[in-house]
Amino acid sequence: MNLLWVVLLPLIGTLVPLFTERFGRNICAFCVALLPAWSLILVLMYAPDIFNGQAIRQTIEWIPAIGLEVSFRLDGLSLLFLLLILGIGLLVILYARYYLSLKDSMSRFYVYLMLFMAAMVGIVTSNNLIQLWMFWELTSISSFLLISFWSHKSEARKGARMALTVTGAGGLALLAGLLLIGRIVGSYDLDTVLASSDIIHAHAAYPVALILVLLGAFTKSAQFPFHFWLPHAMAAPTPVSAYLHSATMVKAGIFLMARFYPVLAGTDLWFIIVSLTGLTTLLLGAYIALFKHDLKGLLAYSTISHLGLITLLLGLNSPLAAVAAIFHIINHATFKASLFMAAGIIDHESGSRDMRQLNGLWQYMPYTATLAIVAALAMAGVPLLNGFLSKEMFFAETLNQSVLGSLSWTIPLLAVIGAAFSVAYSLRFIHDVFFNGQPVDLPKTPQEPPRYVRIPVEILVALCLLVGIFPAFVVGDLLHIASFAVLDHTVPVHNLAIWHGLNLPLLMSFMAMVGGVILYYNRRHLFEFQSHFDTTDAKHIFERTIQSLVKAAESITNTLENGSLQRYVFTLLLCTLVMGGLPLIELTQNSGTRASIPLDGVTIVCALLMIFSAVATVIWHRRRFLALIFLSVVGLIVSLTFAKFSAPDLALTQLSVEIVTIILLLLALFFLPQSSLKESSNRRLSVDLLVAGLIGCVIGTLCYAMLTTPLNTMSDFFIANSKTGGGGTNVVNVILVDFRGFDTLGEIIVLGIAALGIFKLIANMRIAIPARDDKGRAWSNDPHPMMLEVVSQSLLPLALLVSAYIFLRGHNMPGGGFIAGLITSVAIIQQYIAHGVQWIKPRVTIDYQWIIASGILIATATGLGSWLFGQAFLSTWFDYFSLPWIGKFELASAMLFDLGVYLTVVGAVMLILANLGKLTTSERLDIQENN
Amino acid sequence: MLNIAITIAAVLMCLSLMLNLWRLFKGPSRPDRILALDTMYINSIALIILFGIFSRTTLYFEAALLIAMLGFVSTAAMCKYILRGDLIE
Amino acid sequence: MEFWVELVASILLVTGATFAFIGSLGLAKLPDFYTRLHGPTKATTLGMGCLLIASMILVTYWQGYLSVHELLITLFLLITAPVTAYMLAKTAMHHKLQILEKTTDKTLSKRAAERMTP
Amino acid sequence: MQTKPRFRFLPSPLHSLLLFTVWLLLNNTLAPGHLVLAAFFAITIPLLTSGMQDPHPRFHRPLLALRYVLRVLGDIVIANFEVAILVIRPSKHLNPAFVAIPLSITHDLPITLLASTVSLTPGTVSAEISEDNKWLYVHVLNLMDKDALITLIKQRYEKPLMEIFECSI
Amino acid sequence: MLHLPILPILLPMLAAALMLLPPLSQSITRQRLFAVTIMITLVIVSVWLLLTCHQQGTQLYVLGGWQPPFGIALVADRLSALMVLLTAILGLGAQLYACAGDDKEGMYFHPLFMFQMLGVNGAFLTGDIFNLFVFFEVLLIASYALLIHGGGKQKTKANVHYVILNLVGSSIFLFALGILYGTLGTLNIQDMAMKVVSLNEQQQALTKAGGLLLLVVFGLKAALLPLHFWLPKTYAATSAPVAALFAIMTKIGVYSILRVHMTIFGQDAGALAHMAIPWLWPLALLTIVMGTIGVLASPGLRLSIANLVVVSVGTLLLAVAIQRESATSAALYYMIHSTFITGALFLIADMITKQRGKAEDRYVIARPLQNPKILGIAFFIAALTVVGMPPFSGFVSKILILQAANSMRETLWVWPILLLISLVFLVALSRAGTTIFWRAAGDNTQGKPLAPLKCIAIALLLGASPVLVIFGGPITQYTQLTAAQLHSKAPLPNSKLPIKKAKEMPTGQSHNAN
Amino acid sequence: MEVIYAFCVGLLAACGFFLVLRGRTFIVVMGLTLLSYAVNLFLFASGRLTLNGAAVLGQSAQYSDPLPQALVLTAIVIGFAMTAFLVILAMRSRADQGNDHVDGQIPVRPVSPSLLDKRNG
Ligand code: NA
Ligand code: NA
Repeated sequence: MNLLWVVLLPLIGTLVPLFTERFGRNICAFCVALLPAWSLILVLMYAPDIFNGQAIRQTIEWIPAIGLEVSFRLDGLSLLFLLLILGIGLLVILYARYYLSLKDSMSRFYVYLMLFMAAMVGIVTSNNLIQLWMFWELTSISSFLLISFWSHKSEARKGARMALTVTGAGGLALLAGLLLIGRIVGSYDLDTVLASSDIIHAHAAYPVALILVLLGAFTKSAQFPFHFWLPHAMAAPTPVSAYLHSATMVKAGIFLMARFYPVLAGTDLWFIIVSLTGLTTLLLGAYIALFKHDLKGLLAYSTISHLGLITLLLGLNSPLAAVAAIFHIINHATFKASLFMAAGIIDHESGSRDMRQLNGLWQYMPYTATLAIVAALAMAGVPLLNGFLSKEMFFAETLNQSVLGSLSWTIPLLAVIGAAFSVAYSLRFIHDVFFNGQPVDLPKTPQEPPRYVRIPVEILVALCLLVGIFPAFVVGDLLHIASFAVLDHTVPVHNLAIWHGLNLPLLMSFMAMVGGVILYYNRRHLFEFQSHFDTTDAKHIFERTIQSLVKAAESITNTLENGSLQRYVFTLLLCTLVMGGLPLIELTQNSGTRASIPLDGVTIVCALLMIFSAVATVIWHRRRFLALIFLSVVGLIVSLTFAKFSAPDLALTQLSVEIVTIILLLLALFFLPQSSLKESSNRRLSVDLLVAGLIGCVIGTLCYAMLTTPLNTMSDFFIANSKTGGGGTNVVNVILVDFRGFDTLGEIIVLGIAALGIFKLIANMRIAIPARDDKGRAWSNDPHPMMLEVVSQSLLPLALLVSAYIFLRGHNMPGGGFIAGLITSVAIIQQYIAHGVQWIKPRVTIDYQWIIASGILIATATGLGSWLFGQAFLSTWFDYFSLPWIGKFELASAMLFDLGVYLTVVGAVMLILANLGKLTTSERLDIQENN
Repeated sequence: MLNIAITIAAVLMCLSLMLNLWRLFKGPSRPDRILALDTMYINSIALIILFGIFSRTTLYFEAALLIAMLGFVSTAAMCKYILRGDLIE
Repeated sequence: MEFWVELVASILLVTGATFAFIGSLGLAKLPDFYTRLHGPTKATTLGMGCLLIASMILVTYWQGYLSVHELLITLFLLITAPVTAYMLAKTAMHHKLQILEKTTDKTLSKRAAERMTP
Repeated sequence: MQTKPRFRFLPSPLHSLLLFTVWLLLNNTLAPGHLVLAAFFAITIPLLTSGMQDPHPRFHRPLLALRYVLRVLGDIVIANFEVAILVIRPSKHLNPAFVAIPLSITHDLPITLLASTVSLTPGTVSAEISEDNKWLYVHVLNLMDKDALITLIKQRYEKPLMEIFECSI
Repeated sequence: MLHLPILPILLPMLAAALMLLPPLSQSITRQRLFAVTIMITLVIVSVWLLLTCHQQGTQLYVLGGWQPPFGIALVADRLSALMVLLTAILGLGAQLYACAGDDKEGMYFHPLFMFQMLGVNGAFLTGDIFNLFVFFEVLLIASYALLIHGGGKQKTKANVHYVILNLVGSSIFLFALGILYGTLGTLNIQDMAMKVVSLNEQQQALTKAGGLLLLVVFGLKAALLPLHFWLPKTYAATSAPVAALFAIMTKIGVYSILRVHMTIFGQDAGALAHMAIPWLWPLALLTIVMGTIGVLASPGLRLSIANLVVVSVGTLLLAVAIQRESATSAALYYMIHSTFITGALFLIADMITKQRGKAEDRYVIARPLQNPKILGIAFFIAALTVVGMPPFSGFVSKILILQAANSMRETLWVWPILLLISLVFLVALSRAGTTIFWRAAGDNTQGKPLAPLKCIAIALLLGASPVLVIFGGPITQYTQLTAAQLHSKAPLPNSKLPIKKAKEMPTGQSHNAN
Repeated sequence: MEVIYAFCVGLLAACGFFLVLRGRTFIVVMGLTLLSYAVNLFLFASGRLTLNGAAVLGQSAQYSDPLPQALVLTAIVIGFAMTAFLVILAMRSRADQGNDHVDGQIPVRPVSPSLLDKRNG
């Protein structure tokens, strides 16, 4: 047998409703109940071992990296909680079967409920801190789903969200706390942790860990000041309230405190925080409960109050108080669950939960009323009922503490006052609902509910009575083993009996009773007194806080991310300036030891040309065509620079790219405004100028420092192996097609993709075509000047020949596929310019897209060819052949690769430029300039 | 002697380039500027040829050839732009 | 031998550069666009021709085989220069650029701009 | 007008010859391998581009054409000197003019050749051709005698071109 | 398979080219079938590669047979294999989703998608820094083109910003590469790591500038504050499958930071060791904060998710900045988790958007969804994962990072921030979810069935989350080994394919551009 | 020589960056083009400057570093592809949004009187 199944069965149970709903509600509910029942039987089968003082463990390794194991442990405390969770859970399943209306999706409800049940079972059986936390969070999630079950109601959504937020926040704190404990102990194993109380107490991080864990517990258990979510969670269907808010979820926090009692309790810090929180919650809950007109609201605050009571008991650092706390856990679960169920029946049968409407229901549903009254009396702590017993233990323990030093006597007093209020609201529950005249404007005439829906209430009320009358017999052993687990195997002597003799606690009980009755009879004055206070609902505060958070976030985002690209680029440039500039400050001298090249006049003139043109581009940037002309001068000088410094291939490439770029820019400029007004303020211009200038200084300094430092590179390798290994004498070209052919492959792919992307951009583009130029002049009426046509036509074969020449010599001399491709493209584009699209259309039928694809394929296939010879991708091959008459010649696979490059370039450039031409239509319209 | 000739030629070409630049700045019309640019292209060819002679290499011949071919395309494109706006129609 | 080669080449170089310079000078100093057009389109052809022939001679001499590919550049320039001039003139007339006052038959440019008979 | 090429694989022999020569020029060689390559390109490129070529009038009298070319080259040299002097002299001596020259040739190619020649030779730039291909507008840098210029152009350049292309007489 | 390391690059390359040619180019159906086949193959290949790298150690693939550092080498170690697998699965999900109809909204979707895969895989696999640049450009240009898929003003506008910023970024990249080559004289990343130790003071300053400029570039791609501005609107504007695929894009920036600043400027880099870390710490924290504020401020779901991407980048880099092996391992786990989940979220958001009429994805009252159940479950799972709630992968990664922040200082910074953002996400996503799914007006009777392909795609990506938890043991083990590999400095392994016999360099005359 | 080279690179970069900071797409494109010139020259400079040393075997006595040249070639091509895309994107942006501002809308700011004068005059 396997402990795992205790958790797994309810977990599997989440799937059951999905498959059984179609067979009707009864079968569905029955099947859903089967698995937890089975799980309960398993637990009961373990019970004898537990009662013998054993703890059962089971561990499976899971994620060691975070210390997460599948690890379960069953001890007395777990057993107690398992009985509550599974037992009351089964009752709730039965109750919900009749409670849910036909409109409600039963399967959904049961899925959530089973998920919740599994999570609770997981919490109480976890033997690993992380796993415990996992289940802890699962309860928050499933309770969110349950509370929001009627998601069409605004209060359900808001209540659920609030519960999730508060308990979720607590869960995060708990995680931190548990991780901290794990770090202190060095293990996340609960057994290990529970055995390390000394280490934990002594550790400097103990207070932090304690506070974090308590935050988790307090939020879950609705302790002040985190109590406000619980009343709003009453928007949930009543079975949910009966289960979550009486017996289980809110008890998870209590369980947590009990579980870690051995290692966290026993210090002054624990004492002060826990007991005072508990006390405050106890009083506050009890006080507010009295004023709630909503039946479930009253019960919710009552729950808060009772949870405060349990917390207070746990906080007292006395073993007997802990036993009392555990006892009250059981008692509260039974009477509160039955009260919620009774409230649900009343709501269901009368259509209202408002005690101002509900009156005199005794006449309509006497049987239910009896059950509810017994349970309410248990809540009030009337003798012979279970509530009395634990409350008396509580009173006894309040007398045994010294929380507030010499003011400690106030605690029993406050406890009595709290108890009195609890008696008062219990009285109100009984009197205001079942007696107190006749109902007021009820939507339905109340009547007794169906037989089966009462069964859970009956069982629970019976338990209240049984425990109340035969406490030792019914729960004595259970209480003992649970305390055994909490108190680290040393349970103090306690006596579960109705009668302990005439003593102070009994007197306190009596005073509470009397006080409660007095309070209730004077309730009108109290109500009036309370109405003077501004009762701001926590919900509104919560919602408003969230709202203002969102507002603040919005204003921050809108200020920073204002959608202005100029700002983004500016930020980028600032980063560049800082990152590039800071290291330069460390640079003590810019110039290195490398000998510099003497300056000559031609260089100076070219530099001047470049400088003037670059500056002119900037100055006249708003007169775009003019700027473009200056830009092309810069490009020309750049090519000349490459030629000057021994890079003929670069010069050729730069030149051809330059021309294609100019054509492209001209093509685009036609569709764009020809000039723009001054937009930037002078301040902005000068700031931009400053930043750009500074970056320019940084770049220039870096460049100068680099140029003057000697460098050892790997280039000798290329020069040494270009001919012998790559079969070419133009080292640059051999690098491109061989040593670093992969770069080139990537580069032509970039070109190809750009072309495809551009084609994609052009498709369906609706752009207005200017009917006149920027000065308002009509366009010339001669679209294809004759001379240009004739000369362009005759230049085409020549250009193709030149490109073939450049292509073929590329491997050994400056040139290559890329430049050849550009020349071919320019030659074809020239035909487009001279003749127009209409003329070309019938003459060039090939799809440029195919050329791109085949170019890439040829280049790739060349690379793949080497696989046949057991070589890596792109390994080249070349050899020299000799034919009679023609002589010796070389064949190299790199040429084929270069052919791929050539084709891709031609295809891409043509796809880009030729399609731009197709944008124009025959008519040209005047367009509205939008700026 | 050759070096002197090259120097003289280079000086003249530099002066030409500066004159072209001057016309480029002065304008006043767009055709003027295009014409200046075109002349600049051609003067660059001269500069490259001189550089080739000076360095005794033919490696830069293609660059000159390319300027001759492509400079024309660029000038024609700019003129077409002024005339029709749309280069390819 | 070397002297004569150098001499011829030097003369050609200086001549070529001078013509190119004069072309640019004309571009800079002539009074209106149409007159400026004459400078570069013509002067450069001869200027470039001389430079290229000088290059041909020198390369042939240095490398020991006939180097004639420079002719190709000349060929390109000869083919393209008139078209460039034509396109530029067309643009100028289209933009109705100011024509020097003393130009004879100024009005013809308007007819020309519309490609009509005079 | 030539509508169909005489040889399927050699649509324009003259073009092919030009390409053949240019290839050898480019490579500065007469090596057998390059001759083969030159022939290859001379055949393939015109085939590839034949779709992109408008039909042109048939070319005749190659010798006359050669003479024409040489004459133009000579004129270019002279033109350059003349223009050089005009440029250097103060511009008040200039006497610019627009001149319309009536054309006798009709086809695009010969007209283009004529216009190019005019642009390349003494002090004249072809500025425009009328839409009906009947007038060539010329800008003259320094006009002496309008009629003399028209006659010169028609006699010295247009006539040989007409003969070379054997058109419309 | 000797050529295994290059297959993740070659497969999409060939596929993309073939899809541009007939017969594939003519029919979208054929393209879909072909593309999905290729993607599945890619997943298989990636798994194979990962297993190979895991069992046999780092794989070196020397392109062209040239011994590194002279030739370009692909280096498939645990990290790159992991990233490639991640990309493949994410890609498959996005592609399946697109095949349900989004691919028809513009041209060339499938070829471009393949090109994008090629670029991403190349960036992950290459061991050469310039080649990295090339693949960056491949993936960027493909992303530019994909970004406008489907058309529309918003896309164009976002794309203009994205393209311009990235072009400036690419320029800076090249400046940085120039500096690095100009001082180190090599491009191979491993070789750079060797040479960086023996620099003189002047070269060190230069190299530092280069390295920091690379940080700017990668920070831009990764959307590190203050370079994150472009991301939210771009991701929110683009079409769903593309946005899903983009979940990997920021990770490439992070990956590159890992490569450059752990391999080259790692602990053995002498004076330049860890030079990025002082910057990374505050910036990563600020990124998280800004992203979180963005999540809170987002008026719609897609923008929220885009801001989540920003946060995930910050979180990742925070873990990277901790510089401990356990932290790097945590970062890697987080990377896997966040990639899948943001991918899935974008797809879910798209389905939601398309069912809400004019309200689109905004958090306003709108007509009810047609398929609230499936979408609700999907969104719920995704939200839980993002918030870091069990039982989904978010909590594992959160705990991993929390545990890795070991020192006092780290704990004080990392814990509050990570826990608080979880809370903010909880608030924001519960608001989002309740509004979208529950605040409905009117009815939406035309309940169309969901496209099965879309559901499969979402299930695939979302399913990764539980898988990451269930197999958390082996996966974290793998990330730990990966982190160990990253932190140790191992020489390149030998190539399995023949290396060309290179001519010896003239001894003693090493090229000196002096 | 190195001084003037570095100066030009810095100047081109500064001009490029300045134009990239402007608000209209076409101007940004021109800025990026200038920037790419600076980048290419910078990358080229990483192999140091060499006169008469083209890396063509048998053509020079001492060779310049060929590797940066190959890198610059790749960078030029990629730069071209990127510029082309951006240019067309700029057109698309104009077509879609009716203006050529990088943000898709003209920022609203009070027009100063002097600007109005200029516009009218
Ligand atoms: Na009442
Ligand atoms: Na003339």
